[in-house]
Amino acid sequence: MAATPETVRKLSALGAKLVVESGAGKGAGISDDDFQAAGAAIASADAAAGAQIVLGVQGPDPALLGGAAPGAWIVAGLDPFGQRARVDAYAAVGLEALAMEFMPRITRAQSMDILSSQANLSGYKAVLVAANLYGRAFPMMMTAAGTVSAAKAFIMGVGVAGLQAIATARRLGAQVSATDVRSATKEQIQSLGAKPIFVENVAGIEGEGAGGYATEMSSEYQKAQAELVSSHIAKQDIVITTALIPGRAAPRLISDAQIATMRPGSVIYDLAVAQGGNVEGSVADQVVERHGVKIVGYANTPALLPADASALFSRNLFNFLSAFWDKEQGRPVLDEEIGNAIRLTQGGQVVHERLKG
Amino acid sequence: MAATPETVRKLSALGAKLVVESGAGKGAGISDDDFQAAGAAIASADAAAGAQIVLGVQGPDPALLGGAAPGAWIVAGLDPFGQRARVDAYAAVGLEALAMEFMPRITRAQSMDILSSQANLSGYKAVLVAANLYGRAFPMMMTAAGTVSAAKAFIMGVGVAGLQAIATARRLGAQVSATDVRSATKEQIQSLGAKPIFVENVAGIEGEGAGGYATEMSSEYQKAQAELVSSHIAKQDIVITTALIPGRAAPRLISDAQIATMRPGSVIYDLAVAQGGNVEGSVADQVVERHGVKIVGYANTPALLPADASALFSRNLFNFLSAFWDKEQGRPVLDEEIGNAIRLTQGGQVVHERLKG
Amino acid sequence: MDFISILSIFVLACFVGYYVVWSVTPALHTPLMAVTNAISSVIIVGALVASAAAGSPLAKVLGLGAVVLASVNIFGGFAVTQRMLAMYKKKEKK
Amino acid sequence: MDFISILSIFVLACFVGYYVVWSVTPALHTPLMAVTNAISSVIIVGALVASAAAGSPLAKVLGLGAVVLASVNIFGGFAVTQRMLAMYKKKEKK
Amino acid sequence: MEHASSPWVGLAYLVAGVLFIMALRGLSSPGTSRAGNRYGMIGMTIAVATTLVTHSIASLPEIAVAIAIGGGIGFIIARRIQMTAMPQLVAAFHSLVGLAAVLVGLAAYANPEAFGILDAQGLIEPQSRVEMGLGIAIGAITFSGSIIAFLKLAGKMSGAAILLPGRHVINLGTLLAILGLVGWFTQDQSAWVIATITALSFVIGFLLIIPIGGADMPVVVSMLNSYSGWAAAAMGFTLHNTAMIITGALVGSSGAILSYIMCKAMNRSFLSVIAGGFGAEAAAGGGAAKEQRPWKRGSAEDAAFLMKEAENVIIIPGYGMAVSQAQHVLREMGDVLKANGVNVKYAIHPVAGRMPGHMNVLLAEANVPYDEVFELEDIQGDFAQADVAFVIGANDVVNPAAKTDKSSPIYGMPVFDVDKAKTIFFVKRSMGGVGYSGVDNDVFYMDQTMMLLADAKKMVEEIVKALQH
Amino acid sequence: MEHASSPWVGLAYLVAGVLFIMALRGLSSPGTSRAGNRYGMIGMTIAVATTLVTHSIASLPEIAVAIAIGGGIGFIIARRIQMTAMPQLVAAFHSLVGLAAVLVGLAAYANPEAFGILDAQGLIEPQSRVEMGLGIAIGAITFSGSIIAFLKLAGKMSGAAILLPGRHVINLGTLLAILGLVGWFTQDQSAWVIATITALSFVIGFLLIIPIGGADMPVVVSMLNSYSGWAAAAMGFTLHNTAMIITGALVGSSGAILSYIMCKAMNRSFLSVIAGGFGAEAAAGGGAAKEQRPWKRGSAEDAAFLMKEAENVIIIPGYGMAVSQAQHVLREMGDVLKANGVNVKYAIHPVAGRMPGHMNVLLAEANVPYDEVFELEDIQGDFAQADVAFVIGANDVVNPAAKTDKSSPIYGMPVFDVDKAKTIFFVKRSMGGVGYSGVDNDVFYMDQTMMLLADAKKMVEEIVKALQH
Ligand SMILES: NC(=O)c1ccc[n+]([C@@H]2O[C@H](COP(=O)([O-])OP(=O)(O)OC[C@H]3O[C@@H](n4cnc5c(N)ncnc54)[C@H](OP(=O)(O)O)[C@@H]3O)[C@@H](O)[C@H]2O)c1
Ligand SMILES: NC(=O)c1ccc[n+]([C@@H]2O[C@H](COP(=O)([O-])OP(=O)(O)OC[C@H]3O[C@@H](n4cnc5c(N)ncnc54)[C@H](OP(=O)(O)O)[C@@H]3O)[C@@H](O)[C@H]2O)c1
Ligand SMILES: NC(=O)c1ccc[n+]([C@@H]2O[C@H](COP(=O)([O-])OP(=O)(O)OC[C@H]3O[C@@H](n4cnc5c(N)ncnc54)[C@H](O)[C@@H]3O)[C@@H](O)[C@H]2O)c1
Ligand SMILES: NC(=O)c1ccc[n+]([C@@H]2O[C@H](COP(=O)([O-])OP(=O)(O)OC[C@H]3O[C@@H](n4cnc5c(N)ncnc54)[C@H](O)[C@@H]3O)[C@@H](O)[C@H]2O)c1
Repeated sequence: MAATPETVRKLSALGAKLVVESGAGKGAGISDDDFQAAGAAIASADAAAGAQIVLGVQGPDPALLGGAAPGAWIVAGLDPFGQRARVDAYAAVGLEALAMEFMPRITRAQSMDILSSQANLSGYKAVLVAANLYGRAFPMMMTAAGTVSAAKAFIMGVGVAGLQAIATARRLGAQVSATDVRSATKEQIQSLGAKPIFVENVAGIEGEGAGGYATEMSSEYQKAQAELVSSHIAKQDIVITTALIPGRAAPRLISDAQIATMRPGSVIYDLAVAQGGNVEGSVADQVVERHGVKIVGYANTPALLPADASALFSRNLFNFLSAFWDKEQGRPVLDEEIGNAIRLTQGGQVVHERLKG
Repeated sequence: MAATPETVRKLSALGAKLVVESGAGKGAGISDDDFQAAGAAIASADAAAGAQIVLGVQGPDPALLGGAAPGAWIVAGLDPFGQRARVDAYAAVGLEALAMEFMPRITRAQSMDILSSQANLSGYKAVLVAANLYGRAFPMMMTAAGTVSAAKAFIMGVGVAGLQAIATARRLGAQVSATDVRSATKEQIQSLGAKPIFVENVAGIEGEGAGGYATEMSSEYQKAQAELVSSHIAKQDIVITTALIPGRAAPRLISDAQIATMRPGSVIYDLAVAQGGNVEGSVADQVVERHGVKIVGYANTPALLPADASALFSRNLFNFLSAFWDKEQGRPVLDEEIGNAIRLTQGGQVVHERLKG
Repeated sequence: MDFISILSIFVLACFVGYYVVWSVTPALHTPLMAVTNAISSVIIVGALVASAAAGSPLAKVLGLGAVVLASVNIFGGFAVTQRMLAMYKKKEKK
Repeated sequence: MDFISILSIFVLACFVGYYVVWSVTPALHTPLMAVTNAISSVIIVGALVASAAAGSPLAKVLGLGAVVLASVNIFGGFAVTQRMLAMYKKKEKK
Repeated sequence: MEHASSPWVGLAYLVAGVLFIMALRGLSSPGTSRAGNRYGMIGMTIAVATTLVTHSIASLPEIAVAIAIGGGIGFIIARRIQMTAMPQLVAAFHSLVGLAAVLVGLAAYANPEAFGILDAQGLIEPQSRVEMGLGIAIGAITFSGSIIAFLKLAGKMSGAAILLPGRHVINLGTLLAILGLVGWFTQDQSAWVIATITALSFVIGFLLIIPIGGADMPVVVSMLNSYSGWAAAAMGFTLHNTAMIITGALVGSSGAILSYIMCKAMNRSFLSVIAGGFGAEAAAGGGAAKEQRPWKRGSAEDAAFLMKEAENVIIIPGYGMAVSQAQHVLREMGDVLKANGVNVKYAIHPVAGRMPGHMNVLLAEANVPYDEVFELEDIQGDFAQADVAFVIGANDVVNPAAKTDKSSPIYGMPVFDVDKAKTIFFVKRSMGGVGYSGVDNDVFYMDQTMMLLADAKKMVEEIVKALQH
Repeated sequence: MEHASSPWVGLAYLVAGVLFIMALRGLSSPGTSRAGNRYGMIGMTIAVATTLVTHSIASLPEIAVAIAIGGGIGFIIARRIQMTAMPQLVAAFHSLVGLAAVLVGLAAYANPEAFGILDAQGLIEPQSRVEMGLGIAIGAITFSGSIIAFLKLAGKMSGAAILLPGRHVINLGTLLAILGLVGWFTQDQSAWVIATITALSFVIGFLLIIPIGGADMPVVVSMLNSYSGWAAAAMGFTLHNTAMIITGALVGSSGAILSYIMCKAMNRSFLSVIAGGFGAEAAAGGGAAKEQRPWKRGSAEDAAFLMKEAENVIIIPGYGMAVSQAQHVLREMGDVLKANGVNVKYAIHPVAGRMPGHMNVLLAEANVPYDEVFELEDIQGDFAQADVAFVIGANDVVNPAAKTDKSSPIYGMPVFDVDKAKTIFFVKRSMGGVGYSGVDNDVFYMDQTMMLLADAKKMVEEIVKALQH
């Protein structure tokens, strides 16, 4: 959901007129009436006719956008690398496509950062799903019938999703450890009361890295990491992987052989499955079992929390539009820093650096 | 699972010979090999031939027990009220049926109490399942994209399951309130950091009640309770009901009208569904939706945590057998207090007080 | 008054001074200094003796000068302390 | 030694006594009592004066008696304190 | 006296006085206590040596013998005495100081010249007469009072408060009579006056302490301690001796303060205790349980002190910890102890609390590391090595009746062997409160148990505060 | 002097001394401080009145005028002065005491008879000469030292440490010369000796304080305070006056201890500060940031004191709180404050910490009630009413550069208006450390900000300890 009644109301207050696709709010528990009450008109899917800005979660089918004003904005998570054809189609019909996932990681853009807001929910949900699939309880319980020992959870990749996964697993009483390639995350892991597991003898990425993102690691590092993980993973009951490298395939962190060393009944949740997966054998949108270990691979984990995911996503879009809203023109006007970072197409051309190269 | 490799080993140490049904451990992630390694023989389902003690989770089909020694024990959760016919059948073939759920709530029997050990797991799992079905996150999160407020969870019936549900919901960051008819639970609720919601002007059950169990309440109390719940429940996102009255149908705590006042997307988990349900419209082993509210009604919630449920259940049985084990006779011998409490049939007769009346 | 008595008094007073201040709240450091300053103007006793005595006019003048200085201190010190302490008055609830 | 000096010394010593003990750990109450007991046997000084003086044999006998009693206290008091304190010795790690 | 001697003598006495101050100072914290004791010894040596040097040493042999006898006795008693008999020993020692003060006073009366207190007429100076009279009176009160305290503490006399009828009138009358006689003494230095003062004082000391119950005896002993100081100070005035004045005042005031502190720690009214014979109902002991079995009350400071000095501390939490939500501050206590090098473990009973895993939830919430949390079988053996078992809000799970008493409702439940620990601290709100099973607990009344009666959270907060001193 | 007068005079001076003790005692805690000040006034009145009564009151008019002039000036200054100018005022006052001591000493030299210090030969008693010499010297040092301190504190002289070459030699030489002259003075009471002592002492006071940096001035003032006490005590010895001796010793020792305490609180070496001219590099101020902008360091006690007295406290946690895992003890601090009637709120910035909801997880873990936790929009308005903003481990989220400095990497982020609070406490480990965005923060250098530099958990533990005193 790219808009909720709340953001509809706020956008209207800015002076915008809104049209919402009929039935759009169903998954998140919002009815068409709610939207109308908030001031939006309801229309069928091809109602983009004449729209100056089209908001979406993912990029809408270019075919549906025929009626949009020339130069109109498409604001959504466009998956530019995965859906290159669609981007080209937007360019072809003269639309200006703005990829929200390219929002730069600068302070003032934090409130528009859909990656952060959705990754946060993914981290929480991944742990819940894993806990639900796991045949034992997470917390330690010393009871008259004997002791249930605490589940051991291991979080690989400590970005936004990983941190929230750590926090959630700790809340549920698991013994949590975590690893990453960026050295700054060590302290962050400890700041949530979990135990960092780090490659010691080979240098990782010092500090926060460029824009807070990781890069691909040296093969030496990869080898050291694999060894470390091998020895650690055999003792884990729950593993959540979140490692991503922007613009590339997700790094492979867990091999089938390593999975075989785990206790049957353990659960692995691969949050990177849509980018190729961190785990050997993980399949998008399926729970597969390998050596008695369940491997979960939902491609769109935030969608499992539809209400919050919509609320935060739509708030991101609203924050974006309102931050650049120009009262006189009655529409938003981008500045250079952010405009260049997220604009994929303009004037019939693909204009983004990373897509042209 | 009424036995795990661990308890098999311990029972063998006492001098018992054990036979395990082939494939019995599958659900809990235990293979036949594991059992064999622990010292048990593996046989097909009708292998009770000659057994002196038959352990089970639920009462086995009397047809399978043809070969058991006369006067042999059936030790399991027998559901005597629900499965009366089966009990009679045990009596008919001359078996001695021992219902573990009738274990008295006395201190020394705590380690044999299957109701406690399983209820504990139910409470934990109910919250997890509800959290998973809920479209939002439980904990409060103040983020750049806006604030996710904490889910409000309400636990009705604060026995063993209710307390664990409170603890688990609090762990996940929900705002938790709870109610019961027994006044002693007020302090117990607070001891877990949650908020007690109690009927104030009509007397409930003072203290711990007989044996720690509740009885049916006066209609005056029920009315007061319904009012209180009505005003409270409309603000709740998650409701877990656990109220039971031993030997009777579960009290009806939530009506359909009350459900209608709840926010769409809320989740109710009825842990009493097998005993008739606390919630109007809950259906055993189904998730039904009423007024946009999901009502979960798994009849056997502990089975959703097969590994721990088996471990604790089998430990209960082991504690029971070993507490009464008589070395000389090479078999357990019951004392009067506990024997009379749990023995349903003996010498071809149904002998239990509560079944005879 | 023999020297030993005086010395005893001196030594004991040092102990008292040590203990009295040992547990003072840091926020009271400045008022405390102002008060001790005022108190140390007890030197005015000597100044009075000098000013009161006949005999040496020089001593008298010196004494009177000392009286003025010490008085500034006494009045100023106590008054300023009072002002500072008034700041801590507001919350009497405890 | 005039009375005022003695009085001053007395008063100041009272203050010191007050402060010294104010913050004592409860676990040290008994040793503290034993030590103060030993110390208060300083009355032996009076006893010695009485025993040393010629003149009154009665005073001498009384004095010697007092010396014996005070000595019991002095030696007993310090020794017993030492024993008690030895209990707290074991952990020197801090 | 002094008038005849060099300033060095005065200085020596001053130094002795200062050393005594430093002795008490040292004794106020464990780290410096041994040094404090040593200062005391040095001070005493200086005082004695100075006196001997400045007085005719004709009588040296007798004096030496007297010191040897007294010192020998004192030393042997100190070596032999059992640690548990400390309180009565201290009381007994006090009685000696009191008696010594009386003897010195009488000696001064018998030989005023030696003390340099004769005036021009060859009479004792009036001021000295007052000092002498007060010194003897206080000494005598100290003596007889300490004897009673000794008898009560040693169990040779009923610890119960003995309340004579009309005691208020008697006591007040006697005290006034003593003061009156001291006044009279300034006019008439006949022997009968001083003799009557002495006799009456012995009696009043006895009367004042008799009505005080055994539980308050420690306070009384400290108060008598204070009296012995005042007696020494009075003699010091007579002798114009700095060491005696300083020491007397020091002991007098510190003793008084100490009794006050002790009263506060025990929640007793200071006035009603010292007024003893005057205070009325105050005498009902705080140390006797409703069951009339004796038990000991501890303070947060006691717990802090003993745990800080311990090697191994085992914490046994129960339902009461949960009720008072003490888990966070308990963890903090553990942290402070660990920082002090103490080995801290948590012992979790399978049925502690009111739900399976109750303690685990709360300890996890408070971030107690899982590896410090032990289940029953794993920690049962550790109690024998534990210096302190800290039972907080648990009750049934440490009740030995479960092992021994077949008729008990909890018979057959495994329980922690807390009684094997050197010291047990038991935190609960009152002696009346019981656990889930509603039965009394023998652990309360064990020798090594100290009851910490308060809300668990408050008590642990106090302990943490005390630990950080 | 006294020899001529009745014992009542001595008693009056003793009473004055005791009142001064009680004055200082009162000043050691806020509750009793006003009473303490009053004791001081009464004591001073008694001392002055006694002196006037016992001396020939021929000169009363002059004296009255002198007191009136001095008193008037003092009173007016005290009324008019700005609260922020307190430290320099106290320093200025000290200089007056020092000068008064010098004048009294010189007067005693000029008219020894009036002071009763003539011996049989009509010369000044040697002991008194030493006392007089020391009194004058200390007084002079106090005077010139305080003048420098005043100038530095008032900003009329560079606060920087001024290090003369060879100052060690010069200082030591001068001090030795003064001591030598005092010795010489016992043999030769010529005017030149006393004059030289006075002059040299003025110089050395100046030399000793000049090399001490502005940040250490409070310690210096307290030390000078102590000196003024010693000067008064020295005069007291000369006059055999109990009030002066007690007071002098009291002020002297308490001043010294106070400086010591202040040094400890500031983490400075006591020796290097008082040795001033001797201590070498110590002079590099702890109060000057690496950026050379001035900032104030606070102590846990300051924070405890001000928060206890506050109505509204807003706590702003950030990543540093998470790193040091201070959430539990922070909640405890909040509890103690609430128990003291303080209104406590937590302000959570949307991006505080390193993940969305970072602070929420930790505060929930520590059982901070949800209704005390506020998001930015809801609490922004409350800062204007807040007495204290307690920033713990946050940095970027309170940085005003986000509002004003377009070039800042955090420009455009909404931040808390902590600068609207009356007092800001800022907990972080060092002045060097920066937040995520790596930029400096103007809040550090604001007038109402006190930096609490320590690990967040340790600092809050200290504060809790201080709160419970
Ligand atoms: N774990 C389970 O699943 C479960 C379930 C049901 C029953 N039980 C039963 O519960 C009992 C558990 O034993 P336990 O040792 O944990 O607890 P307990 O025996 O019930 O004792 C609780 C103790 O805590 C004290 N207390 C209560 N509130 C307090 C407060 N605020 N501050 C300080 N002390 C407080 C009580 O004394 P005061 O009142 O004097 O303060 C009492 O001594 C066993 O008998 C067990 O059979 C357990
Ligand atoms: N919330 C999110 O999702 C998220 C994600 C990524 C980045 N960020 C960024 O993170 C920043 C968050 O701001 P913030 O105010 O929470 O933190 P911050 O600006 O990073 O500042 C942290 C402060 O804590 C201090 N500190 C660190 N460890 C400490 C310890 N053990 N004890 C005491 N102080 C300690 C540091 O100073 P010393 O080193 O001197 O102690 C520093 O001043 C923002 O810039 C935000 O954009 C947020
Ligand atoms: N300042 C801002 O505005 C802002 C906003 C949001 C996030 N951030 C920061 O950006 C950073 C990245 O966050 P993200 O969640 O988007 O990252 P991401 O989703 O791109 O990657 C997830 C994590 O995987 C890790 N990773 C990559 N390769 C790995 C490997 N081989 N092994 C182990 N781990 C590997 C990365 O280091 C990263 O921590 C974080 O530090 C976050 O705090 C900053
Ligand atoms: N001492 C022991 O050995 C021991 C062992 C286990 C449990 N217990 C105690 O036994 C008691 C019962 O535990 P349980 O979980 O088996 O109970 P249960 O499963 O029988 O019932 C669950 C809860 O529902 C409550 N309830 C019943 N009717 C209700 C109504 N109309 N409204 C609201 N609540 C209602 C009951 O009071 C009970 O708390 C608990 O107090 C538990 O602590 C004791």
